[in-house]
Amino acid sequence: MALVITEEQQMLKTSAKELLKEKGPVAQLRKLRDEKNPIGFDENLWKEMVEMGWAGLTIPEAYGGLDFGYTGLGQVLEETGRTLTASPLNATVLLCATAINLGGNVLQKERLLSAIAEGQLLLAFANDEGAHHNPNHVETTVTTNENGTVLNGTKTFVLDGHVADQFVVVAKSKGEVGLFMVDANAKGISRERIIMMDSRNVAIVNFDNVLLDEDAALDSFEKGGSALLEKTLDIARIGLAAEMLGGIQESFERTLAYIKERQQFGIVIGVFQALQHRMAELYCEIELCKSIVIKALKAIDEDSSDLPRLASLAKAKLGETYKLASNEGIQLFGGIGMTDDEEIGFFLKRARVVQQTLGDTNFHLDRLAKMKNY
Amino acid sequence: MALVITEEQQMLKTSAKELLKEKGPVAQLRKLRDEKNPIGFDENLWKEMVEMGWAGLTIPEAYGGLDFGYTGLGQVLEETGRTLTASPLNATVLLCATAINLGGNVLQKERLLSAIAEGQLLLAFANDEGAHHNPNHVETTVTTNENGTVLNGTKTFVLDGHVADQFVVVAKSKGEVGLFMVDANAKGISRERIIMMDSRNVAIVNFDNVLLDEDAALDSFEKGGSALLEKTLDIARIGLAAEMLGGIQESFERTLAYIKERQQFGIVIGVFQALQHRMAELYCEIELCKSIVIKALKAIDEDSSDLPRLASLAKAKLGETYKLASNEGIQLFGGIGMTDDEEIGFFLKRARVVQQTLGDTNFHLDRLAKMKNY
Amino acid sequence: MGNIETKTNLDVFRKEVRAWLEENCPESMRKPVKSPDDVYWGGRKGDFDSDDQKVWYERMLAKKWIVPYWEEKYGGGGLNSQETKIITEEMMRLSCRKPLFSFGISMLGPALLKFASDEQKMRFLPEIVQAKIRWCQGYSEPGAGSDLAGLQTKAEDKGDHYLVNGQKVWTSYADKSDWIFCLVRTDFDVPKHNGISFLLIDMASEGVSTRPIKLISGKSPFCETFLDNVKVPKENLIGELGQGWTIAKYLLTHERQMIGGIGETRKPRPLSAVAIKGVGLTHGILSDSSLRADVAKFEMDEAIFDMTIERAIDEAKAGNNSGALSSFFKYYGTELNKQRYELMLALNGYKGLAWEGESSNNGELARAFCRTKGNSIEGGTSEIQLNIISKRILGLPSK
Amino acid sequence: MGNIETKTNLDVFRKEVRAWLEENCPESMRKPVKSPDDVYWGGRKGDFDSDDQKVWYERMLAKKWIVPYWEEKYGGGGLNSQETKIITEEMMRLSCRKPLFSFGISMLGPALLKFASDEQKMRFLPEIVQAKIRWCQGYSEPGAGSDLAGLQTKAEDKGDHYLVNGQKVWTSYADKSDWIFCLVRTDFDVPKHNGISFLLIDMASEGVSTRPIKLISGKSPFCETFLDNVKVPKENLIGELGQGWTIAKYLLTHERQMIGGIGETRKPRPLSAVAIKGVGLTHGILSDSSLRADVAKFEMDEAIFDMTIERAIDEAKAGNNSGALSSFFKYYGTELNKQRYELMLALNGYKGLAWEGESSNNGELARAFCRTKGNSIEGGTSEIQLNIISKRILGLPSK
Repeated sequence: MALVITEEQQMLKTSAKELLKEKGPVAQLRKLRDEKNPIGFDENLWKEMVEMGWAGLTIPEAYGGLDFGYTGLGQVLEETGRTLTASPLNATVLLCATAINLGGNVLQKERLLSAIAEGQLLLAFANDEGAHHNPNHVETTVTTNENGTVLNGTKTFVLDGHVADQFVVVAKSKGEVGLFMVDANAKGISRERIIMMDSRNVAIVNFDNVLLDEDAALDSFEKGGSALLEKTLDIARIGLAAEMLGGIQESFERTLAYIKERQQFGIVIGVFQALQHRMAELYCEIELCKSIVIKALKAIDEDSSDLPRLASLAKAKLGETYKLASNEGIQLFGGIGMTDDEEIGFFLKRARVVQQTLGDTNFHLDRLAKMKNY
Repeated sequence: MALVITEEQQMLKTSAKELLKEKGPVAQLRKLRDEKNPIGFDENLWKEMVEMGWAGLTIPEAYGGLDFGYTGLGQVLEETGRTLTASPLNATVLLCATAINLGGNVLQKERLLSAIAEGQLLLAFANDEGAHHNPNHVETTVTTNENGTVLNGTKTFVLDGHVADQFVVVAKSKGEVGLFMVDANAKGISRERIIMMDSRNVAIVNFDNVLLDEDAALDSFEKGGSALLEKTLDIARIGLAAEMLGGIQESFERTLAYIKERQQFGIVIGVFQALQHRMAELYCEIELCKSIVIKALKAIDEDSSDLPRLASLAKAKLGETYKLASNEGIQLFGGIGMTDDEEIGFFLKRARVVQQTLGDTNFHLDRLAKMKNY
Repeated sequence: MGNIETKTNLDVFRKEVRAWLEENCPESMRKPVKSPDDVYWGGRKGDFDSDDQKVWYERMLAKKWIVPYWEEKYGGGGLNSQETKIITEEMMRLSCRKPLFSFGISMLGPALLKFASDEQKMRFLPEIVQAKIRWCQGYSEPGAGSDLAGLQTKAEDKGDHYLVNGQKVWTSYADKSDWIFCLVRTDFDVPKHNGISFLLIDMASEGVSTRPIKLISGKSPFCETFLDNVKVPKENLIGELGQGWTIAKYLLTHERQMIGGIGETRKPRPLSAVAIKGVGLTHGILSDSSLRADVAKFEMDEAIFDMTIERAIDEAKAGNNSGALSSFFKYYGTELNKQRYELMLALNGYKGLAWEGESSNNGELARAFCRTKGNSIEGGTSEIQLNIISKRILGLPSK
Repeated sequence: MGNIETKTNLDVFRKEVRAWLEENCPESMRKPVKSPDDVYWGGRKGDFDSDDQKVWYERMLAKKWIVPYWEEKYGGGGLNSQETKIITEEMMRLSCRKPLFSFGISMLGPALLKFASDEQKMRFLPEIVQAKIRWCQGYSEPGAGSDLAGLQTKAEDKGDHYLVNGQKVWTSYADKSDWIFCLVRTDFDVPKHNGISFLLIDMASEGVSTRPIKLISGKSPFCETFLDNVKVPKENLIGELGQGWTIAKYLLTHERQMIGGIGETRKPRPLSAVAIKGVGLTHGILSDSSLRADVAKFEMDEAIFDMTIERAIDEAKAGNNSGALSSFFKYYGTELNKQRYELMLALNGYKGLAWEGESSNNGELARAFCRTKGNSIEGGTSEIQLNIISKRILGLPSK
């Protein structure tokens, strides 16, 4: 596989850039934040995204999608990273549609995937139970009692959990990890919305004896529930890395443009060699980021067995570089960068939240070390 | 305790600087190296050091020393770090005299300490048994058989082990760690000299059923052998940190002087801001180094219970900074720095060897973490 | 009087201070300060938040310990530096809050004492102690940033007064302050450092207005301050005409030490404790080995930085003065603090990322994290400090 | 001929190459190279170390695969880049050593092909392939360092020849070489980049002498080369008079890619394997948690750097060219290699620090470690590469 995108993927990227620049810029996130928007994203923009096919990019044609692949979705996510556009792409499309497509049976796919592709369904992926990403630590249970099959447990940091129509819940059934579809309006569910630093939303969701449908389990993945969870997460980590790549490049380019125009002591500060070298070093790190993101995206589409390693490399490297890029951004913008009026601070905030989402750099370095038995 | 040296300590430091500059400069180490000197240090210079009282700086007056304290010895060691002077100060005075003074009985002290103070005795401290500093991993044993009490085991990285008259050997006797005086010419001892990267010497010493004197054990430390070992090592680590401080400052000052005179593109390279900021950052680290060294040296003289923490802080921080300073030295000297003719490379080499001696930065960060139960 | 006698007297003094504080400092004034809004700042617009706050301020005022080391005629206690230190130490020991938070004491006072006329000192210093006037600082200007000397606010000589026009930015709490001490340009024809003067302006004057600046933390501790044809009496000039830069530099050195850590009294919670709570242990070792390494490295640098403050004080006592050290403390202290908060975020995981809601105390950690990013910008950026170290300490040449 | 047909032909070619190599490459020529002394360099002074070395070189020469991609008239194989790549890949697969190590092939050849006259090509290229002449590079001068264009070695026009005077430094293996390709100043009156020319000099000429430079590794791969009234025939000038800088830049780009990693064939042992062996595991985790974090971080960067080489090749194929990228590869690749050796030392502990003696293979690791420090200096320092990235890629201004 060549580590370049195809012409078609480039066209998709260009159209994403144009739409998001016009209708989903950073100013829009600021507006959603300031008006304390109860949904947390722009429903009209989401409709346009759906019309452009983004909700179904990775969904097979048989279920109403475009079957365009994750490398394509990655291009769109990269652009949402540049504009910091909040949308259901991460939770509904990247996480949940992936899980359903990998692990659902034909009926589930027919029911759910086409609704997703049409923008009729918002989903949320409920996995973590503590303050840190730790997918294998699952105390939520699915058990059978006199009423039927019930779900019990509490999930933290559920992206879009406050608006989701349904949840994909990771729970243990007879000691085995499995994924279960749960109607968000079912009896026994309570959810608390939490507005995060990056003005996105998560929810803490409590499941108290929630009765599950008979066909709730996504249990058609050949290697079992635990493998389904891991593969879903790895794909989503790579998608997030693509988003991060957009944010990193945008921060970097804004900072670069700023130091080319900002005057101090009668000259633009971009002439100072100490700043030049820091920017050049950051440039190098970004070159590495581009490589791992395209490599990992292609690996999803080629169903590579190397996916876990590539996913951890991507999330680890992009997390580290986003931190560096956003810190340099604030520092080089100086006092202006510290004000809420200037947008560079939004990237700092997104960098810290997306760093923690699905495992931070430390988590993935640890995972990489374990893969190599050390 | 004020974190400054006294006038007397300053005088000692000044006289050390003068003597070493004249008689023990880097050129002398080069000479010892090039002539493949069988001893590895200059015996005449050692005699002068002894005459100046350095061998007895930390030895009580009752045993022929000056009882001047470790803060004083630290000043001398710092100066040997500037000139990279090889001498028995590290092995004989810093390590072994300390162990004997702390753990020996009156007879042992009378016998050994005065001989050390007079420069009549060279000692070597034999502790580690593997490729990494790991003082608690001791497989060398002292056992009793029909012939008497015998020592068995192999020690690595024994500083000055090839020329020592006696060893202080760390061994287990009845499961407990203890320190034992062993005549280097006793039957059953074989030693292999190894010339290290920094042109100093260590030896691998093998003890094969070596018969010990009755009064071999240094067992008069009130808290026992394991505590004696730890305290001896902590004191020696701080002494090494003092030596490292000298090397760090010398590398830094030589590099600073060089970039003030070296011309490239028609100007001295010291005007380049990227280099200035790196030098300024290094300067800051060196300020921290000075603080921990003086703090830790004074803690020895005040018999502080905080010694283990301070020793690890000192060795960890100085190790990290010496690495940085010596790397910046080579890089900023450029091609010239890569040649054996230029002396800056000697600091690079010493930095790497002294880093490993008695525990590198990682070892001590780990120890610090364990002290705080994490 | 010999050394021993002095020491005995100081011991007696310490006992008296301790006893007095224990009796007079209300219990609630011994609790940690939660935010800058939680303390008494005085001034025309300022009021006490609680009876205890009022009692504590008034008792300390009566005792003349608001600024113990100023002369009594200025409202101080007339105490020497050893006695002052004892009061500070004993207050720290009991966790007593400062009775009055005041830029007048910490930032303007030193300039007045060194550069003002006797008349000016008598006029302004007692009002500071009496908390009648709350002061703010007007140095920075929009677009000037690190290039402080490039400031453009001008003060024209109109005979009996200066006519001031311009704009200041980053004035802390300007919206709550009564007077502002300003750097203004009084001469455009001389090299830029030389044409600057130090002027005190009553913010009740016609033409003065302020607008809060919202920071990335969501809070607004700073303002923009607009000066539009403001008439300032000539007797409000401090020092000589054109001496403003000298005065400002003198004060900036004070400020840098404050920001960099010298003068800090409250110790934050050890990071290792946060780590153990936030991440947990496996086989007695922090479960995340990268974080463990980072925390250990941070705690090393933090501990040794504290020793370096200690050493600098001892060196100063021993007469080994080194001026540009304040740049080192400012640089290293602020970079360390930023690192601390990066680690705090990493250790707290999702919990540290909440921005609103009670469970996170309205995003306390996330907002504090954002605020730390300004540490290495305000009071001279890290880059400026490194430049100063390069030039003044290391003697590296400019082009 | 369509794509499919070509691909089939290439598959056939690959099979042939593989079969031929398997049959013709002696077993000992498939072992890793231990040091630069362990390979065949050719030249007047060079000899084969072993029969296998000789057989291998001669077979490859007869097969015209010493430089497969040069035209046959120059002694090459006349093959295209796809075929050449197949030969390289198959040689790597079998771990075949290069039959001839030659700066003539890697560093001079590209310049001759692009800038030399037909006559010059016919004269010099075949001798390179035939290993008759060993070449070295004479760019750097004492004191010049990164300021290559400031060179002072002068070549005066004496009618039928140039008279060359000056001194070169960092000439690799000059003491073992036959000819040197040099940058010399032919005009002192024009801006410094413009007065430089590219000259080939027979080192057997009167007035040429060399002296090895001992490095901190204790080895002497480089020399100083003295040029003292050396007469050089005018036909030895490559390209136009004054075109030397252009030629040198063209070659430096090649060289940077070599040093930075592109073109490297041998993969070092994974650092994690060294770590497990050197430090050991506790509960399945590397016993030293700081080192574990460092190793994981290094392996991350190393793996992604390799992917970046892969991506650059793919981008180039797709026509997305970016010229200054060679500076990125040179900078990042050399810094990574230095890091690798820092970690190797840390992981090997005392064992890695020995300088002499058999057990350490005469200090192999310690000396290699020392040698890596030069990576970020030779071929343009890291600082120069960062300058180039700043200016050419990022478009940051000079003063």
